[in-house]
Amino acid sequence: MGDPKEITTLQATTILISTIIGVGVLPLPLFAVRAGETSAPFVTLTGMFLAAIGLVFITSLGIRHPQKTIITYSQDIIGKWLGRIFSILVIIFFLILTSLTAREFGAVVVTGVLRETPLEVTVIVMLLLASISCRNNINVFAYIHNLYVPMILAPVLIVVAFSLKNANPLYLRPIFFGSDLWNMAGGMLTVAALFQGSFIITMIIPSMKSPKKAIKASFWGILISGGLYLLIVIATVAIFGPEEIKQIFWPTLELARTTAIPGNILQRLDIIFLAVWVLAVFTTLFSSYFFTIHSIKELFRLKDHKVLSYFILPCVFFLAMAPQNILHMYEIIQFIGRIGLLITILYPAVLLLMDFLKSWRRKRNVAKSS
Amino acid sequence: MYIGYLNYVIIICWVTGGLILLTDVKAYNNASLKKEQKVSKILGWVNISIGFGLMTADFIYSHFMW
Amino acid sequence: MSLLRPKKRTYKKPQLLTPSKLVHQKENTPTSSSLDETEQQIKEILGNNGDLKIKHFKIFGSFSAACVYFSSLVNKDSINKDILRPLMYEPEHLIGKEKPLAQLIDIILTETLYHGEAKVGGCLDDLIEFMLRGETVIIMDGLKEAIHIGTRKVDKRAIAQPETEQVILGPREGFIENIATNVALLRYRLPTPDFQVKTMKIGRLTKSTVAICYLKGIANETVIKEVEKRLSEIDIDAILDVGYLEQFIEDNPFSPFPQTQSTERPDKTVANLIEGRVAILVDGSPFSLLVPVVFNQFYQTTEDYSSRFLMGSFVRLARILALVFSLIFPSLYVSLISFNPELLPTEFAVAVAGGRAGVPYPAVIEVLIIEIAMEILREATVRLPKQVGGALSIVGVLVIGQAAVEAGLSSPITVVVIALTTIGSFATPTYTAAFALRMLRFPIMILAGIFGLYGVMIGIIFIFNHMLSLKSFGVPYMAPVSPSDYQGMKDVVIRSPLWWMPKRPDFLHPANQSRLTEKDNKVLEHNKVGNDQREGTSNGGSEGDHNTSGNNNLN
Amino acid sequence: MWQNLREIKVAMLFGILIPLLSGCWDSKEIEQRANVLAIGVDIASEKERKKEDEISHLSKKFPIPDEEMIKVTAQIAVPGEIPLGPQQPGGSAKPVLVIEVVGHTFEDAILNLQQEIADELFLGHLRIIVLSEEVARSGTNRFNDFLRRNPEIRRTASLVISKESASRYMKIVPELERIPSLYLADLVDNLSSLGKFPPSFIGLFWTIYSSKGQDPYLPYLEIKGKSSIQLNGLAYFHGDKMVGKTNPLQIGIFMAVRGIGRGGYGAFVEVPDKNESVLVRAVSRKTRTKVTLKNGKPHVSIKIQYESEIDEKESASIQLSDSAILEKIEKATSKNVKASIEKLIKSTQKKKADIFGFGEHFRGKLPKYWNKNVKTKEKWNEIYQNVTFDIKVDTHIHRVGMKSK
Repeated sequence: MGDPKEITTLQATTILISTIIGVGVLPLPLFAVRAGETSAPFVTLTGMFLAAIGLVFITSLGIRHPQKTIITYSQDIIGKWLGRIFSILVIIFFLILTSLTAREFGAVVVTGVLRETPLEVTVIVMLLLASISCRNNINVFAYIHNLYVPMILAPVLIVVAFSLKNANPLYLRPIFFGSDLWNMAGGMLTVAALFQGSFIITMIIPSMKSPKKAIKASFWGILISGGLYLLIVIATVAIFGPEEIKQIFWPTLELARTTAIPGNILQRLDIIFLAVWVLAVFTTLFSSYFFTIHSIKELFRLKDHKVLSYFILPCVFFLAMAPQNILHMYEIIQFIGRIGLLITILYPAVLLLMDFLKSWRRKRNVAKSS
Repeated sequence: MYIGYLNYVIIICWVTGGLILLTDVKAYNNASLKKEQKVSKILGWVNISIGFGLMTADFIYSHFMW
Repeated sequence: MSLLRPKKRTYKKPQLLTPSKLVHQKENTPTSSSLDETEQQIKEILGNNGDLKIKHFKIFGSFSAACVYFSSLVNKDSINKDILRPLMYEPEHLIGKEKPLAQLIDIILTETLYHGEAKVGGCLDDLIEFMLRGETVIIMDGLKEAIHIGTRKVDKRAIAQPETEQVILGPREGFIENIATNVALLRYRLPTPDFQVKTMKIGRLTKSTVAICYLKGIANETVIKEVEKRLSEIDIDAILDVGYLEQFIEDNPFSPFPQTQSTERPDKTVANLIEGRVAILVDGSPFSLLVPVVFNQFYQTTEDYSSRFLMGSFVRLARILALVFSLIFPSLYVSLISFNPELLPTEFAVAVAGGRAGVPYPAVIEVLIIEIAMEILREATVRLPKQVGGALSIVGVLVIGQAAVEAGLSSPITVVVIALTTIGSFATPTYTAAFALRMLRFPIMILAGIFGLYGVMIGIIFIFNHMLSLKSFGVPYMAPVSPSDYQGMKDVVIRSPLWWMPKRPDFLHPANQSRLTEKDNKVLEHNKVGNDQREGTSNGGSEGDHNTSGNNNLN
Repeated sequence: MWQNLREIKVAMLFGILIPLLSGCWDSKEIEQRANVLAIGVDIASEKERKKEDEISHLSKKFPIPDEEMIKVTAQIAVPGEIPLGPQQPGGSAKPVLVIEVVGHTFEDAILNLQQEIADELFLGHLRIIVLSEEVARSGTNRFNDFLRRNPEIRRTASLVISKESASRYMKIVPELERIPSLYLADLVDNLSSLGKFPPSFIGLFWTIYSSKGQDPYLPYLEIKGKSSIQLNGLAYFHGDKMVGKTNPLQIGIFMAVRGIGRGGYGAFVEVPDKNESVLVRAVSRKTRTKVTLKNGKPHVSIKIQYESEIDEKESASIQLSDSAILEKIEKATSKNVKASIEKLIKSTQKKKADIFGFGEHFRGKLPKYWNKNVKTKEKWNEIYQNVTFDIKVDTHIHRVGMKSK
């Protein structure tokens, strides 16, 4: 069932954007402000840069092995067994990431909108949606992302644009070093962890029409999603001020609550925002779910991933329900996020280095023999 | 440990296992992917048996150890 | 899905010797040279039919022959004047010439018969089939071969305005049941050798003629091959309408969305052929089936293109809005009323609460009841004769609506919402697509009843994902929106001016992409300049080579 | 063919799961919700305290002392009485229901309220919260927690301070609108679009309250006559406690210092040497606030540019025919404004209420000074008392109306 290589650069970009933008949008300003006070935008920017560096690593790795995903080429680079062990780590990490995304989503819905609905039900519905959608091939995966990206970007931009009326630029000053450096560095890591979805590019490259252009896709992907994150942080900080943000779980949602569309068509934007945000969460969840089953498929050299999409559902659900409450959940999310950075940035960096060394040695051998 | 959601897990295990056995096994057979068919059969039964395992564990826990 | 597949049962078939079996037995047996014997054989097979006519006569007064035909299927005038008369009266130029029996057929075909569709056939089963299609067979004593002449004449409807796809601007022609007329309607719009029609016969009993029409050099070859392949795999007793074929060749029969488009309009068919699609016609059906399709063409009409671009775009926007309305309006209402009343302006919310105060059911149930009533009403109105239909709709809408509100069965706003939804679903030009969305409205409503806006969102995502996973003959269903295609996007939400779309949409993978040529655009410019000059240029823009070929036959 | 069966599978999946989803947990019809449109909060009187029932806690076992009890008056829309569409005359029944309950905290009171109402209370349409001055002076913080946790509450709801007891506002029947609380809410909402009050809603109140370098302010209402309500000044806070109020004209001054562009107030200005006055109305303003350290002491220089309009003159003796007189009026206006600003700032300094947000300027523009010397809100309030000011006002009269003299 070899799918035709049909993913265009545009589709790859949209996949990156919609994968990155997810549940993280809601608590992002809180994380950034906790770390950097008024320089939250700066923290976001540095986090974005860190993520971009990691993305450059995996993209260039992918371009060097345009037929394979990280699961298969890691076995070429660091040996079969070592590669498999690390691949399993990657898979487990994304499994956890998937379940945490679903859980975080459920938590927001249950706290904010459907207060009587059991958490389990909201999470199950979302997971079902993702797992059923995952039974399509990778081209449909790309189409889905392609369609939803504008729908995700538009409402956020609208909310930000309408909210700026109440902004107070004083809250954004001082721009740099509003907090101590150590704190800011931690925040940078947390923000960078929000970009972990970009790891999906390793799965996309082998299915791209022209894998060489992946670097362009990565650049635009991180620029647009990072830009949106930055915009959200700037808007929330300018409107609420750092002190108020610290008191709010989901400042972005609060931003939508404070914003009213002129003309009083709808009294409140927050519900609409939440409804559209379901899309953003779905795409993120869909990506990590797809990545998980696709990687398992690659690891066990199966030809099709369909069966896995149902198989891992109970496991994901079980993990999603593990955190006790919101506070516990966010602690776990931050912890897993930091660990994830090792997997999504450090591990590819090492792989890239070894790959370079190998090819350099090979070249030298070739030069010697000739 | 908070296990109020265990019944959901059990039901999901059954449902997914059943779905795999009902749909994927047949589908892989039609597409003549022998290895996949075998794997899907195993995975389906694994899920169903996990469901039963959890149910008995839950039953034992709630009736005898609680 | 072994559960759903019926198990094959084997039982003994009763052996009844039907005429078709007799024909089958006679397959490839040449007709006997004896006239009586052949006649006997024909009578054995078709003798029960009252409309079978066998007329004996003598060709040129000397060779005994018989003319066999179904009186209900043939043009009797033609038989009398064009066949019997020249055969019975020996023409002048033949008088006195030697006419050996062996050359008789040759003489008849080349020198005597006035009819254009005369052929020689030898096998009995063939002859019978020809007769069943309305041809006249002439058997001659002493000859193994027979002549069959196309004299078919079946009454057909006049070409009229299509009932299902009305337009304000544009041609008024619609297909009729006769496939020859339908192909003629297409060919008259496409006088190019590239327009090709392949025919095949499908249906064991009906033996319906199926025509695959396409433009060679524009339509994608693989699509044509795929269409032929899927059609040739059909083995069914009867094809009565193009809809029968549709169910066999579509990619996903379980999807609520139509994956082929059927249209009654020749101009629409031609427009689609020119975009690179393939049209399938069936004898006996006034519809043509277009493949491959994408979703956006279901809300496009030919009128969009024949009207000016602002008008076309505006109307199309309204139609898209109606489409969205018909899908989610009731469920939005339900979720606003029972889940998030804080979204409504306070004054309105308080008023709505007042309106609903007497209604005993939750909003979901209320909306579902009214919706189902509306569906029944709609179906009833379609089936009723025109004279009664008007009365029924008045009764349905006015009386039931008013009475339901007054009886406290529903709130006035619900009636407004449902009415808007129903009207919205009528604004979609394609019946099948509108139907898909009408059906999907119900699951979304139920989801809205369970989860509110969140449920609506889930439903929409589910529908979108399904649509994105659909393919129609290899073309993604949501193209050109996703996977996005710049050329195609110009014709999705708005209908761009024709000169903005110099290329055919890429998602159909047409073999030839260019729609406008460089030269034509220049002619356009030239015309506009000519407007300014007003005088002096006697032949401003008319110098284009459109008319220089000289063949201005308007017949 | 085989992949086409997916839809059936999906349908089956949902079919199996439907027993799981047995219910519409959150579904609550709009008419089954008791829409609370407005809430008034007072300190409960001795008599009212007795009415408390043991609903959320057993009596005498609550850590908060009895004196702190509050009385909540809620205005609830009565569904049947507010007709859909154009109003028919002669609806004599009251469109809203006013209920009073007492409780220790806001949530406590709301729980008590729920006990008296059949339908579930719904706060999604809560448009205005009226706090009596008494309550505001004792601190608003204990209401905020409930209001912020509850996702139904609109962040754009209005919060106002009343001179009289808040319950009176709930009972007022205004002539202009059928639903009293909507009239009240519209009145407050329109204040800022008319330039009568800086933007003020509950979310903004919280934002200002939690930021370190400023103190919140709220509109201060007073009942005039039988049923008319008047904006009678600006209540300013020190922390969460109301500490004072201005007179209405000072609101304009406050808006000028705060840098809110839209002008709305007019004031009589005495024309120099004429002993007559004209009404000069501010159309728009532009403010620049500069913060510096003078000898280590915080210093603020404010520069305000007014664009004004003469609306009315008092008597015929003043001729508005040449621009010289306008210049004089401009100067006089500037002088008046400057004096008023100084007076207003003085009074807030005395109460340690930095409603102008100078602290934010220091925090944003002089972070080193702030981090070294201030850091906390309390510290800033202390420092604010001794901040020195340098005020410059510039008035430009651009329009005099349709009359030429």
